[in-house]
Amino acid sequence: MVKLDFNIGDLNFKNPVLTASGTFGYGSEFDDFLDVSRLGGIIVKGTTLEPREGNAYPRMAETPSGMLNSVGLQNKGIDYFERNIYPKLSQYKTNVIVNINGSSIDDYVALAERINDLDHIPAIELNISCPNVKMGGMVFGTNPASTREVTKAVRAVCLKKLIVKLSPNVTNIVEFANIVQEEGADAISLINTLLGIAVDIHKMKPSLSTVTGGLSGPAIKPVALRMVWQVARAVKIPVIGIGGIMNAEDAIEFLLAGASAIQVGTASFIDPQTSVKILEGIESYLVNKGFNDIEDIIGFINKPC
Amino acid sequence: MVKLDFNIGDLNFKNPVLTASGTFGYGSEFDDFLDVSRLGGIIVKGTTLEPREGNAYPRMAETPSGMLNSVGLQNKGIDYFERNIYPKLSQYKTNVIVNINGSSIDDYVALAERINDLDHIPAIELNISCPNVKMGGMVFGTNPASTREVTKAVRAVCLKKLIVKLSPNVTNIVEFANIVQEEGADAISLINTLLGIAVDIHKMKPSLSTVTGGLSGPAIKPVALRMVWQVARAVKIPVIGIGGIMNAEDAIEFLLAGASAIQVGTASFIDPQTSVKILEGIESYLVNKGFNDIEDIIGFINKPC
Amino acid sequence: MAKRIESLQIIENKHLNNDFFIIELKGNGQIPEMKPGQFVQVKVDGSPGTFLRRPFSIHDVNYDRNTYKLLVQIVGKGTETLSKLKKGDSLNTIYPLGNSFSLPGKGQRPLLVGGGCGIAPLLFLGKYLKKNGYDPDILLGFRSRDRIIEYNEYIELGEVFLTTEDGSRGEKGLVTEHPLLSSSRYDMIYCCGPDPMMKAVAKFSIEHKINCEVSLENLMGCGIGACLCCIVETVKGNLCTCTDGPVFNTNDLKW
Amino acid sequence: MAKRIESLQIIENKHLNNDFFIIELKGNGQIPEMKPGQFVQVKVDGSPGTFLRRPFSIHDVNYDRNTYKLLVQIVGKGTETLSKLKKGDSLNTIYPLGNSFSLPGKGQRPLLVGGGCGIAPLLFLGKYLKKNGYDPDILLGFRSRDRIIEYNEYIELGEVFLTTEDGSRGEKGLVTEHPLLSSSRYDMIYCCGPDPMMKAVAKFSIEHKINCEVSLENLMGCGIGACLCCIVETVKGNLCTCTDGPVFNTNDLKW
Ligand SMILES: Cc1cc2nc3c(=O)[nH]c(=O)nc-3n(C[C@H](O)[C@H](O)[C@H](O)COP(=O)(O)OP(=O)(O)OC[C@H]3O[C@@H](n4cnc5c(N)ncnc54)[C@H](O)[C@@H]3O)c2cc1C
Ligand SMILES: Cc1cc2nc3c(=O)[nH]c(=O)nc-3n(C[C@H](O)[C@H](O)[C@H](O)COP(=O)(O)OP(=O)(O)OC[C@H]3O[C@@H](n4cnc5c(N)ncnc54)[C@H](O)[C@@H]3O)c2cc1C
Ligand SMILES: Cc1cc2nc3c(=O)[nH]c(=O)nc-3n(C[C@H](O)[C@H](O)[C@H](O)COP(=O)(O)O)c2cc1C
Ligand SMILES: Cc1cc2nc3c(=O)[nH]c(=O)nc-3n(C[C@H](O)[C@H](O)[C@H](O)COP(=O)(O)O)c2cc1C
Ligand code: FES
Ligand code: FES
Repeated sequence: MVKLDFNIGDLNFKNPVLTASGTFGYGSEFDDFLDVSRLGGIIVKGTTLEPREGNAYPRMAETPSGMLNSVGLQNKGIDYFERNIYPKLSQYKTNVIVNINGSSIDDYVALAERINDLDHIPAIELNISCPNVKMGGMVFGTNPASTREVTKAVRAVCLKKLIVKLSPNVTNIVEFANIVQEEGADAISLINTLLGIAVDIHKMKPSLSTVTGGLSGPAIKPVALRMVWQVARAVKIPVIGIGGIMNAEDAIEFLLAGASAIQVGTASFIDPQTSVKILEGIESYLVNKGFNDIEDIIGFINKPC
Repeated sequence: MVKLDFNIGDLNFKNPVLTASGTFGYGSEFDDFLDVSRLGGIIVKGTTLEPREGNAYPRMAETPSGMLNSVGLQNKGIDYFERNIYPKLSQYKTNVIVNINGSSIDDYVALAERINDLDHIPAIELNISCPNVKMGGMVFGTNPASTREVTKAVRAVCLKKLIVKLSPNVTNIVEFANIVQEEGADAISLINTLLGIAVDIHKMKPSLSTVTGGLSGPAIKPVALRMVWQVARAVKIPVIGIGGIMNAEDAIEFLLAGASAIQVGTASFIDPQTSVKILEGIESYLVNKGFNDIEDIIGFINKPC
Repeated sequence: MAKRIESLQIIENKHLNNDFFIIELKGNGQIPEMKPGQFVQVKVDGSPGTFLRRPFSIHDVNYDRNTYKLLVQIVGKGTETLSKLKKGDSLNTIYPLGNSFSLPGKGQRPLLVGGGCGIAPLLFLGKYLKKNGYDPDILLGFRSRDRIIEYNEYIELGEVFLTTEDGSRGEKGLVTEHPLLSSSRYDMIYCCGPDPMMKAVAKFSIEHKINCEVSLENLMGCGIGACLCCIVETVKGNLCTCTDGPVFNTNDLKW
Repeated sequence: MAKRIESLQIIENKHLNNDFFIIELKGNGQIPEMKPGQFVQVKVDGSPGTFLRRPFSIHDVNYDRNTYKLLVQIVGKGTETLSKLKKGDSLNTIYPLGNSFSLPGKGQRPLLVGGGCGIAPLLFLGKYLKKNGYDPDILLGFRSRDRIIEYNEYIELGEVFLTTEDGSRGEKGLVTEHPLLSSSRYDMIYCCGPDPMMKAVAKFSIEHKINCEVSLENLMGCGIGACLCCIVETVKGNLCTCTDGPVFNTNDLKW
């Protein structure tokens, strides 16, 4: 038996395969396809204080080896979440993490406080990197001072493990990673989507109603891997790698580059079973390579050879 | 007949299809496949004062819809260029532009001065965005102050048209565009490659000798389009779009987003005739859509509809 | 009705003309019960430009043969790649997805209106209506005589009325111009086709207070309610075409 | 010898075993003169993971039939996709690329050494040597008896010596362990195969002062000297495998 678990502080994850916010609904959308409880954890849909309708249609465009989305955090708000979704989520035997979003620091703080009360949510993912909302989102995550401020404020109230999700749309990702580590984040997840656009040349219009959207999928994998590698070498807290992970090989690239765990995003749209297949693939890789603890391969490419 | 030409200052380009530095050699590599003189212009290989051997092998990795390279500006230096390559280049009946690179501002200035003497080179492309050299390169292009300094210094001596090529690895591309415009650039080209990595999970090593490399190809198109769109709305000088352009449809996306011209990069590796096919494709598009001047579609997606 | 993901064997790929083809897929185990209006998400292999799955309505189901069919129009790279699949090839599908058409009230008269690849869900629906004791009339629009497909299949379900844009067969014009519509003999209209057609039919239905269901197309990221990309604005807010639809009552749409 | 880019028709795709196949391509117009050691860059359609072209040596040329062949080993997605191509399909190729093997001096005795897909360029080379009046001996290494391919083709060119790793045919071991090599009967060795094999042969040649040319493999971005990705370190500095090679004299390599 290969040892696959990892910890964020004293919070144990049975394996390093999580699912990325906004791409796995609330888990139940996938119940027909896999046993969600097998996963290391799931990060549920981006949640806000008030309900949000998100952006106008069209919100999606296909691009080479990727997609753009500008969903814009459509969700029913924390009240609805607590009443109608949380009870179902509590059934899963895995770490259920809520991705929180706000237009102001007060929003983030209020959400973190609300989640303090939810026993079955052991951690929050602070999303300061959503490119698809006018207020908040990426505005926080691309400015060092705001990143510090929001992380500090949330840390001050948050009784759960705090994961901060970074935006890749910055010059120096390590600067942001250091800031959130300094302000007490328990882990860092990255990357969120790259800001991109697509143009419909027949209609001569942007493909998305919002013009810009977030690029996800295999297209962004090399950039995601680079940032994970940079951040993992710089910080002491665990790093969760995200970006274009379609299969076990991709996931292993992230582990070798320094990620302690990974999140499966867009891939779940194409094959809803991707996450469990990755879990199995990582296990066979370790067996084949003769490792019995996943820890042994984390950041392996940094070892002198 | 559709009007396809455009100007950078008083320098006329017969059409908007150029080839990107480092992907089209010195043109002659493509003589067997197309008539280079049909193109609007070619930007030749990145050139430095002294000869450079570039980075160690391996320097290339394939990624989803793209490739990473860490060639690192291998070239024989400006002396060799002037003696052995320039004479051949002068035969082409198109604008031949030299992409200049340095480790210091003095290098850039010296190169610009050398090129002042070359009658058949009407413009230089100032590359402050190469991610594959330790000194100079992207270090200039990701720091606003250095960007200003190097542009100012080169502008002061450069008698040719000055195109500045921006790095996409920044938080706010518009800031850099504004700086180079303020310092007297005649045009802006973007994007250079995105910094990325790939990992060989069998060898458990980075795929490139340098670990990080530059990501090019269709994978980066949405990001390139977004930056071109942002910059074209912000500046008055012409913008040349680069990034993942594989065919006429892609090129037209850039024109609609605000680029006055485009450069074909990685695509030339896969089909050396891509550039002329794009030229023909743009022409048919304009005819089909009933435009008789390419000018009419530049930045079209910004028009209120 | 649990959703499943399966690689199914193609037992036939029949080309109807240059634009349309029908793929018949055989279930691995027993295929599940499916409802008219539901769709499948197909993975297109070997088409580098086709990153996401492609949605297609369930065109026909044969529980005895343990097969179901997709009627596909070639409109881009994905559908073109699918058109080249051969008997024996396999196709990875997620199915059955989405809601379904509702039955008319007791004794009510249904009309099916379709055009282009919009006729796809109507065959399955027509058969379902017949099985449940209804006598649907069918109004189909095509560009011209030689574009008519599946006529023989529909004629078995009820009376078929045709329009062609060039008048080469049936009434000349669009389906919405066919006198049948204004005859207002119907209590329930089911429509699937290009957006402008559905909007025109919806307008007509609302004006004449006829119940009307349309099957909407949309860009789909996932097909299972996870991405929220496929929204349609309704009086109940933004709903997902893939889970709240693809079938919508026109009263709920903001058309 | 101008390079060209052409979509060529496949007139045969012959599978030798699970790993190797030979594609024969027919020229559109008259195929140009090609030289042994040269290669082609093939565009692999329908394989999303295969973004760049793939290089393959010219295995055989038949100017009368106006065709040339590629011998391909399935090692990844690109080659697997190629393996499925059928007679009548077309394949976009850029060719002929690179330099070529040089002829031995007058009266010199050549030996060809190959293993794995490295035997690909040696057939064309062997024929070329014969045509030019040389009598090559041929030493081929395989994993085992049932992995031996193209034996009948090589036997026509000269005496063939075999090694298998498991000893099931010919000498047991690697080609470099074959007594033939140390017999030092040869004035010129041509070698193509896995890197360790070429390095071993190169070492032997240098020690015995035998002229030796190897055909190198490399990751190629373009195949035409434009990208500078395919460098090999030589005593003359970084050279491109695609234009300065793929054939190199081992004296020039930093092995
Ligand atoms: C619920 C549903 C049921 C459908 N049923 C059928 C059916 O039974 N038969 C049939 O032929 N078609 C059906 N469609 C439409 C079909 O999904 C698209 O024609 C197909 O996805 C186009 O793929 P492509 O790669 O060939 O086209 P692309 O090259 O991707 O695009 C070509 C054109 O099709 C449009 N398009 C692309 N993707 C989609 C998409 N996911 N949805 C709608 N339009 C798209 C593009 O805007 C473009 O104009 C259905 C769509 C939906 C949402
Ligand atoms: C000049 C030259 C001549 C060649 N001649 C032949 C030949 O005649 N027959 C033959 O079977 N093979 C030949 N090769 C090797 C052949 O190009 C690779 O096997 C092929 O590109 C692998 O493609 P893939 O998509 O199947 O593999 P991938 O899935 O891309 O990779 C599988 C493995 O192949 C290696 N590989 C990938 N691309 C290349 C590449 N461009 N060059 C070398 N290795 C690569 C990878 O490192 C990996 O280990 C030649 C290579 C060169 C450079
Ligand atoms: C449709 C869609 C919706 C998303 N919504 C959210 C969200 O609400 N919160 C968040 O932090 N990230 C969101 N993301 C980003 C993903 O969690 C992930 O960071 C990104 O897609 C990169 O991973 P991938 O390439 O594997 O998809 C969303 C991504 C997609 C495609
Ligand atoms: C192999 C390779 C070498 C390159 N060398 C240079 C260079 O010397 N100078 C430069 O400004 N850009 C260089 N580039 C960047 C390209 O000019 C272009 O900006 C980038 O590849 C994005 O365009 P593409 O996606 O169309 O390739 C190089 C790119 C590649 C792939
Ligand atoms: S397609 Fe993803 S929610 Fe409907
Ligand atoms: S492969 Fe591009 S230079 Fe050799």
